[in-house]
Amino acid sequence: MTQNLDKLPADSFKRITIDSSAAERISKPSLSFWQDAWLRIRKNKAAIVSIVILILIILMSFIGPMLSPHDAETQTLTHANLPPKVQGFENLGFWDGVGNMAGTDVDLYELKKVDTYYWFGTDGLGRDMFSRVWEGTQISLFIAFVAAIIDMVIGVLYGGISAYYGGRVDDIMQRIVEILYGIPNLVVVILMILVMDPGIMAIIIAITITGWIGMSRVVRGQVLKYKNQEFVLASRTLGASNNRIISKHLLPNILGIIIINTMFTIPGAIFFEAFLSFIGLGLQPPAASLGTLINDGYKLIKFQPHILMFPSIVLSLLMVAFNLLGDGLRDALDPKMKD
Amino acid sequence: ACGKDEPAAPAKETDTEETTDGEGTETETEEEPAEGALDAEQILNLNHVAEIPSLDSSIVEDQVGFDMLGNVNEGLMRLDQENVPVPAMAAEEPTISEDGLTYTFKLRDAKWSDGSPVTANDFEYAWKRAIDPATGSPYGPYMMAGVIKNATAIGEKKAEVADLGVKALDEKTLEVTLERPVPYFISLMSFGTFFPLKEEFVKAQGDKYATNSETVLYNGPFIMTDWDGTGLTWKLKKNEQYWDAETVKLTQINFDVVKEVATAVNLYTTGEKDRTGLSGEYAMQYANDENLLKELEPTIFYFKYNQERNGEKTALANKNIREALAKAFNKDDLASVVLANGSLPANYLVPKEFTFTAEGADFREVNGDLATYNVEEAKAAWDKGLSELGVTELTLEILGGDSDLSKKMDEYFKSQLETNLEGLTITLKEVPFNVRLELDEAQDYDIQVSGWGPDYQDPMTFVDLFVTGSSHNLMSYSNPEFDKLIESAKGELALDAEGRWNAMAQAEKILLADDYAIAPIYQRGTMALVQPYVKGIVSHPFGGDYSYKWAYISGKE
Amino acid sequence: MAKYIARRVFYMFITLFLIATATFFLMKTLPGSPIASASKLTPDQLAVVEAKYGLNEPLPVQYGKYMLNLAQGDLGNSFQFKGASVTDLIINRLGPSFLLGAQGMILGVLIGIVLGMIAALRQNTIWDYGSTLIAIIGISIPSFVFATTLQYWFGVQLGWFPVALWKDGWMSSVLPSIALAMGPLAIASRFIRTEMIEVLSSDYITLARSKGASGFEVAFKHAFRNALIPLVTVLGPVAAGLLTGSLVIEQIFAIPGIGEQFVKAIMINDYSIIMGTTLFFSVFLIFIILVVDVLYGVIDPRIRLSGGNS
Amino acid sequence: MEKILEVKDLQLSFHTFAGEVKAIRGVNFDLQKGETLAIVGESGSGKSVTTKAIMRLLPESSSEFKSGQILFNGKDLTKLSDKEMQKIRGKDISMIFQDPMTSLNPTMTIGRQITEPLLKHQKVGKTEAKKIAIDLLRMVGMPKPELRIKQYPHQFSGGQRQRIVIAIALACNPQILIADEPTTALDVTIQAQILELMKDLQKKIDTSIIFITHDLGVVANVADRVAVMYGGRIVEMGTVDEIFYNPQHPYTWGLLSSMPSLDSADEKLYAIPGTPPDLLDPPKGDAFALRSDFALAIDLEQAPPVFQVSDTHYAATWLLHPDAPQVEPPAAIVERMKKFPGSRYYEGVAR
Amino acid sequence: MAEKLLEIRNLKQYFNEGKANEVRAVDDISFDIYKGETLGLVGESGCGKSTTGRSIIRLYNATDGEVIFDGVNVHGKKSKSDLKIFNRKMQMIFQDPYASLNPRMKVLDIIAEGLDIHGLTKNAKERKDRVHELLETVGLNKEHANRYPHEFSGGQRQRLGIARALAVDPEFIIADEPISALDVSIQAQVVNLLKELQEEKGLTYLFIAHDLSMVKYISDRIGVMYFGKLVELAPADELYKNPLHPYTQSLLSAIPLPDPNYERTRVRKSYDPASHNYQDGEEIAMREVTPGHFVFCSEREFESLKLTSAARV
Ligand SMILES: Nc1ncnc2c1ncn2[C@@H]1O[C@H](COP(=O)(O)OP(=O)(O)OP(=O)(O)O)[C@@H](O)[C@H]1O
Ligand SMILES: Nc1ncnc2c1ncn2[C@@H]1O[C@H](COP(=O)(O)OP(=O)(O)OP(=O)(O)O)[C@@H](O)[C@H]1O
Ligand SMILES: [Mg+2]
Ligand SMILES: [Mg+2]
Repeated sequence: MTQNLDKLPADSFKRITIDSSAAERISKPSLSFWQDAWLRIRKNKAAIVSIVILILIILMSFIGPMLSPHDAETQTLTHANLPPKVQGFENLGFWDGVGNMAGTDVDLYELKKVDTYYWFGTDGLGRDMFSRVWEGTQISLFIAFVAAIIDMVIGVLYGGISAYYGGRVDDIMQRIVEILYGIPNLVVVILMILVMDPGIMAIIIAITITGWIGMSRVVRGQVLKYKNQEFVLASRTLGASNNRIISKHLLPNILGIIIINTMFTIPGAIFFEAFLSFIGLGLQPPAASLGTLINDGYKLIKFQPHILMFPSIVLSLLMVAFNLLGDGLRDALDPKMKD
Repeated sequence: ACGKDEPAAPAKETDTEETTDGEGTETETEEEPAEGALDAEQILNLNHVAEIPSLDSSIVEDQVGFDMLGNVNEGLMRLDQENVPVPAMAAEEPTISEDGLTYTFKLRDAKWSDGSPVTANDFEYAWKRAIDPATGSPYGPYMMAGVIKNATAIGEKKAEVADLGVKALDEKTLEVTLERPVPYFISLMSFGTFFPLKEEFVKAQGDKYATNSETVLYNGPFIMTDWDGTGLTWKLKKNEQYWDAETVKLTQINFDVVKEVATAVNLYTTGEKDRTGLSGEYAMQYANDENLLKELEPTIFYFKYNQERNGEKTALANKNIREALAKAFNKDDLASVVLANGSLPANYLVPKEFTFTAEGADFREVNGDLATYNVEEAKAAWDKGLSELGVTELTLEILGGDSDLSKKMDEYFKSQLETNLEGLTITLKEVPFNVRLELDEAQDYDIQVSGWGPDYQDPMTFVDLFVTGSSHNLMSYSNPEFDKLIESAKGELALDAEGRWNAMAQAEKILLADDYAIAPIYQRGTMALVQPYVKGIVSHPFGGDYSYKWAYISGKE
Repeated sequence: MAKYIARRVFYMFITLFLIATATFFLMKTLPGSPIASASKLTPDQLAVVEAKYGLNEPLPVQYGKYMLNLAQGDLGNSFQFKGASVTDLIINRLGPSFLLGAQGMILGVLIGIVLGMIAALRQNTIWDYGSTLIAIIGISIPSFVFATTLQYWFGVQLGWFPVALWKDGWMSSVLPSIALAMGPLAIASRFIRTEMIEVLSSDYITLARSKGASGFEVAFKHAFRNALIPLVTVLGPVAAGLLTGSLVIEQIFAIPGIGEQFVKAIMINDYSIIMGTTLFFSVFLIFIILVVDVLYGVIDPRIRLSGGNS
Repeated sequence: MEKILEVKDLQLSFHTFAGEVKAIRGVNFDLQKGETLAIVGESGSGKSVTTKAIMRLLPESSSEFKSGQILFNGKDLTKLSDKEMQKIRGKDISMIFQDPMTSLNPTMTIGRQITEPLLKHQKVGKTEAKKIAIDLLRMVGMPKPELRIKQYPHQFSGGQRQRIVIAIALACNPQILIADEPTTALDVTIQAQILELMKDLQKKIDTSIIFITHDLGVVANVADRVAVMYGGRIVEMGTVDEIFYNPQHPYTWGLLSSMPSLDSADEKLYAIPGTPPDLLDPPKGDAFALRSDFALAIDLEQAPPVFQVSDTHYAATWLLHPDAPQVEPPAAIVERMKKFPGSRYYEGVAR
Repeated sequence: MAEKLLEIRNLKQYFNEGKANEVRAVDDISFDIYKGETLGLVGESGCGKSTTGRSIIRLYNATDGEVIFDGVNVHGKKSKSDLKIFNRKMQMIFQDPYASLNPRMKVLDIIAEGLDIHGLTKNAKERKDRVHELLETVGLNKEHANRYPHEFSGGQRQRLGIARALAVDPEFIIADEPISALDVSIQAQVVNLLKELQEEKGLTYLFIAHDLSMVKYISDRIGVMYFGKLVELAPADELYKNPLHPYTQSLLSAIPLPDPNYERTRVRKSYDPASHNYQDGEEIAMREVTPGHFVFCSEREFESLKLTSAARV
């Protein structure tokens, strides 16, 4: 009331008619759920950094072996056990090819008369670790992705069917899960690997044999939650078929959770593969995964740390990135967490 | 004992890599220590790679078991510091009949750890128990068959256990009848399976016999304590009842099972353990360590070429192919870079430093190197072989062990062979040991990396493997000439040391250099870190790996 | 409640029966023989040894006998350890495994809860990022690398704890427990963080604050217990995860535990030990799940009184 | 009458990932001792935020206090430390929330939840506190309080839980009770009980109540004075009769005429068109203009000042400006105005 | 009276039948709905209103009883095509404007869902036009078609729900508390819309609500439910003026009205089910006290109710 009301022009007080439809206008730009989620993720620095790291690692797992002048398989025994050496770093005191030889530090490249560069050094058979690390990454990722996808498919189907059809079906299917849940998965995994011909497939099957249970529980919970939501009921009153309800209503809504869960299965699978390597059930050479590389390397930690270090760094980066991305996605996609 | 065929020897695990067992110093031949040099505390701290599965001499079939058995019990003979069999429970060398078939042992006055005397009957009982099918002894029939009279027949149920060629003539006299003359029979007497068992005690214990340290009787240099039958820890204590107790200096040995080499090395570093075996990776890292001890074992690794798979001849039935493969990989690099654990490249089957003539000449001097690495010859043979087979490409599978070292080695073979032999593709199959056995049994492989350690101290333990129809010749190799040579060495030449020696050498040559039936790879070496104050541990080529009877601590304080 | 537990126990037996059956047949399809010296023996000799262990009988008979013995609580004798009963073996080795598992779990869960609380209460600050990072690193480094590193630094270099072996009483359990704790730590901290954040935004927390409760009281008196409830549900799987860890940790620290024995038994086809430990692991796991469910009721009054009908 | 609370020019924003939400854009009101002030307004108009701001319960990380004062007995609450504020919460000012199902801690016995503020703010021992808690429960009409005090929230029905929440809020005889839609989630019959209970208790302990609701029926029942909020502002404020029988703001008109009365005939309800303003980007001028049938040109330019209608009655609409044209309110409003002495349409004794 | 569109005969809907936690959500109720009318259903939370609605539209399989729609029993066995026809004739509007629209679908697809399922439009253009038309019918415009539900306010969403139901041209709509989640100022939008549509298209409604003033405004007749039973059914005005069942009386007396003067004098009655004092063997049923006014009562009560009603007239 401090304003000077007298100064207002007379026509200020003309009555105007407002188009009532204007009142219904939505001024905000239209954002789909996914666009909205993306906006949220974009605000999450950790998730963005993780995405970048993952993209880089995945890219490198394909082009890495090509970047290096040495391929992953060639064994040059005279070049065995060389530490990393990178062009341009020779004088900086690291990455200069100096390594520990039976307790003393020497320039191993000079000693062995090697005039090429191994960026990540070489292993005991003189193979280029740079190429091997990236190829190992590729295989680890492959195992993890395939395992995660299989887990996802089985888990979604099982959980979905159990929850959607409910009643007896659900009862029986859940009893089965309850029983499976009581089986120590490690035991099954090991037995399965031994029973099958060793190799990538065996590992993937072993990882997925009980791995899908987690996903199925999550999916079941979600489907139970959504199947009685009013929008699904609405669709049913319109006469929608089960297929339609599942594909148009349920799946799109639980997709977020499925993705989040998968983001946590992938690192789990990568990790489990590494564990299998440790107990001697990992990949068969010459195939190498991050797990087998780390397993080879951890014994050399004292004198040839590079053999452990690089695959470990990549593995840890993958683990951290997938987990942070998973967290980020959960914050962005899971409405429970929305503020 | 190695490799798949790991026969006899107390299974020193067959795998290349079990280098950890490198406990033990090379036959240290030091003389009795001057009393003054002994430390007051004579306690040794050691680790082992595996638990003791059993201490029952009839049942033992593994490396650790035989190793412990050899220190807590004793047979008629014991390998001395030079690995020569010397009388132990026997008071003196046995008398041998003209035909070489009857051995008569006089026993010395020795006691069991419960104070009762060791009698000839204890031997008769033990041996008969070992051959009795009801016992289910794996080594009894294996060691006795073809050696002790009627052992084979008992196994085939054609004779009674009582008919076994062993008899206690009186309390202190044991008579052994052989099936045929066996020149190395004396050395067998140091093998665990032939150790005595006190019948009364064993029967009293029943099923519980030797399932923990309380339910065994000891007659060796040490007794075992604190072993619960499955645990990771146990102790050996000096056996005061032992006939030669005054030679034994150690009062106690503490054993712990440490399966991770890294852990074992760490324990050694902190001084908790006095010795640790090293695997290749660690051997490399400690190459210049002054306490590094290298040993050469009489264990040989070789490619076994399967000539017939699923009833069909394989490409390996072609001699040229076998030759090519045998010569196409660099064994020197393999031994020095890939294995890097003191192993030697092997161009032979019968190991170096294993058997000697009476004059002390190594068996190896007879044949020298056979089938050495030679890329030119390999290529030539390869081309010839391929054209004989009418193909330009071959894919072969290498069946190997699943240890890290085996895997690394297999990768090396793959790379070498594929590089040197054009048109060859190698696939690798790496499986646990007992799976390998099964595949071997079924002859379901192309090339197998096999290993063998001796069961007794004679070249025969190696060459005998490949006679036609041998249960170890699971590769369809057969050469009548070879068979004849072995047969004669076992038969008519049994008592002719030199003729026999030459026949075996001839056989080895046929096997390796004419037929290329197998391709030797390397003779295993082991490396261990040993604290300098540990002295006098003796390592043996077969039977138990180490004797601590003469070991002592000097200079620890 | 009693009825609920009875029902669960009934399921437990079905589960165990199925596990025993599945393991039995799976195991029999494993390549290889449990008799270590098999290759040295002639078929006749082998047959004798096999007969001793009952391996020569038809599979269904072997199965029937096994199940019969099992019903009487007899897990049979080990192949590897001649004459040793599997039951004794497991009992002998239970102590260390249990101590490590329990310590690892408690340590991990406690630290995890603390980290999770810090992260939730200081959401989106450096504290949050720091504790999240610790948690993630905990599950990012393979346990064998982590354990070896611990052993080297705290055992060899600093000498604070025994390098390995089960000899120095409780001190021997410190490093292995820490190594085992990483998994539970990571899971607990992330669970608690998520739950705390959610609980802190719930109405009853606002009500508590409107009563004048301080930040501390709100976090610990009101929010904490509610945030704990979902964590309890994952403790079962976490405990199962410890089994995985124990294989590695026990081997690296040379500890006479159950896990350490398991892989070896599989590799050498020691059927009795495989069966025995598998069943033991299953019983343990099912038991933990049951305990967790009961615990769940204790922590959450809503479940306690309505009785379980899940 | 004595003012115990005075909110002056309160402005408050939230920072969300989408931008700044200007939730409160200049709110002024006061509260007298012993009175009930109802705040009505549509969803999102800032009712809850206003009261939470008084209690300082807004999330510190995302909310920003822009300006203004909240004077409680002359003390500016915005200036207090957390510690000092904790002493006021639950003791001098307490609160009841909308959803009785979620506002009790599921893992704590209700006894502990009731005694918590007692133990905290009043120097009483545990047994004493328990006695008081039982009395409180009895006071809010809970049967067998001695037994029920040991039970957990899930063992109570919605109406009972809301009684418990009220008991908690009244435990320390607060000077101000803020009730944020305390009955919205309840059935009408239970709502009626709760409202009666609150009125009874208010008489007993002479507390002032800020009562937030959507429901004009409830307002008519409980309020002494009413504040109507729209778009983060109070657009009209007056005694309950002034608001119901002589409303001045077009939004209030809309609100009142959109409710059918039990005796209203079949004619169409008046509906406020459109949707509430987006506080991320509040419209220029009068936030309600776009939805109003009585918009003036100036509404789109300049936010209206607050005009005083009577001693107790204020409204922020340009329609009250002397230059503004006389407009005819909706029929239902005219009906109402007919009952109010002093209004244009009063049909009683002429002015 | 007009023609019966729907007859509900002894409808029962039990959940978890036979188990300890059995809930008799709808316990033997019967009523008719006439073509073109709005039947309101009120009662306190959990009394079975929604369940009644959902059983009628076959979202639940009724435990017992019949729902006869246009002469056909809805719960009888049906072919797929019969079901489809039925699905078009009967539609539902839901309570929660947030939960009733699939957050992952665009408005266009939400509204067109019925069109798609029943193949009512031939091509994409026609489909779009129809959706635009429907949007306009409910007072929105075609720009809204490409947006997602979360961008709309509650009232707008509720109107989207109505548009979706209208898409298949139903004859009968069950509106399950369509306004109770809405802001007061918005409720009128929806109620007006429903009324308009009814006039335009001759729709029949079952209007479920738990507050009475709106129900009275929109309904021709009102049923009052209490714990799974229908306790009173009467024309709207009659029910208000002359509530007979004590529960109805209590319900009516509890509603606050936006009129301070009225509120100052309103007296609340409370209902105690024990007050009926039903004896064993007494048959309690719906009885028509005055024409069109049914009350759930015993014979004894019926007589006295008849007397008091007669006295009033
Ligand atoms: N924590 C928060 N973060 C961001 N925005 C918020 C927050 N709390 C409230 N708002 C916004 O502030 C505005 C006012 O909200 P407020 O809760 O006060 O509305 P209200 O009038 O209480 O509505 P209702 O009747 O729905 O309770 C809304 O636009 C809301 O979105
Ligand atoms: N699927 C179901 N399973 C078990 N019980 C149910 C189910 N659906 C509803 N009920 C129960 O049936 C009773 C009636 O529920 P209904 O939803 O019909 O009530 P309502 O009158 O619509 O209540 P409101 O006003 O809260 O919507 C309630 O006690 C409810 O808990
Ligand atoms: Mg609010
Ligand atoms: Mg309902």
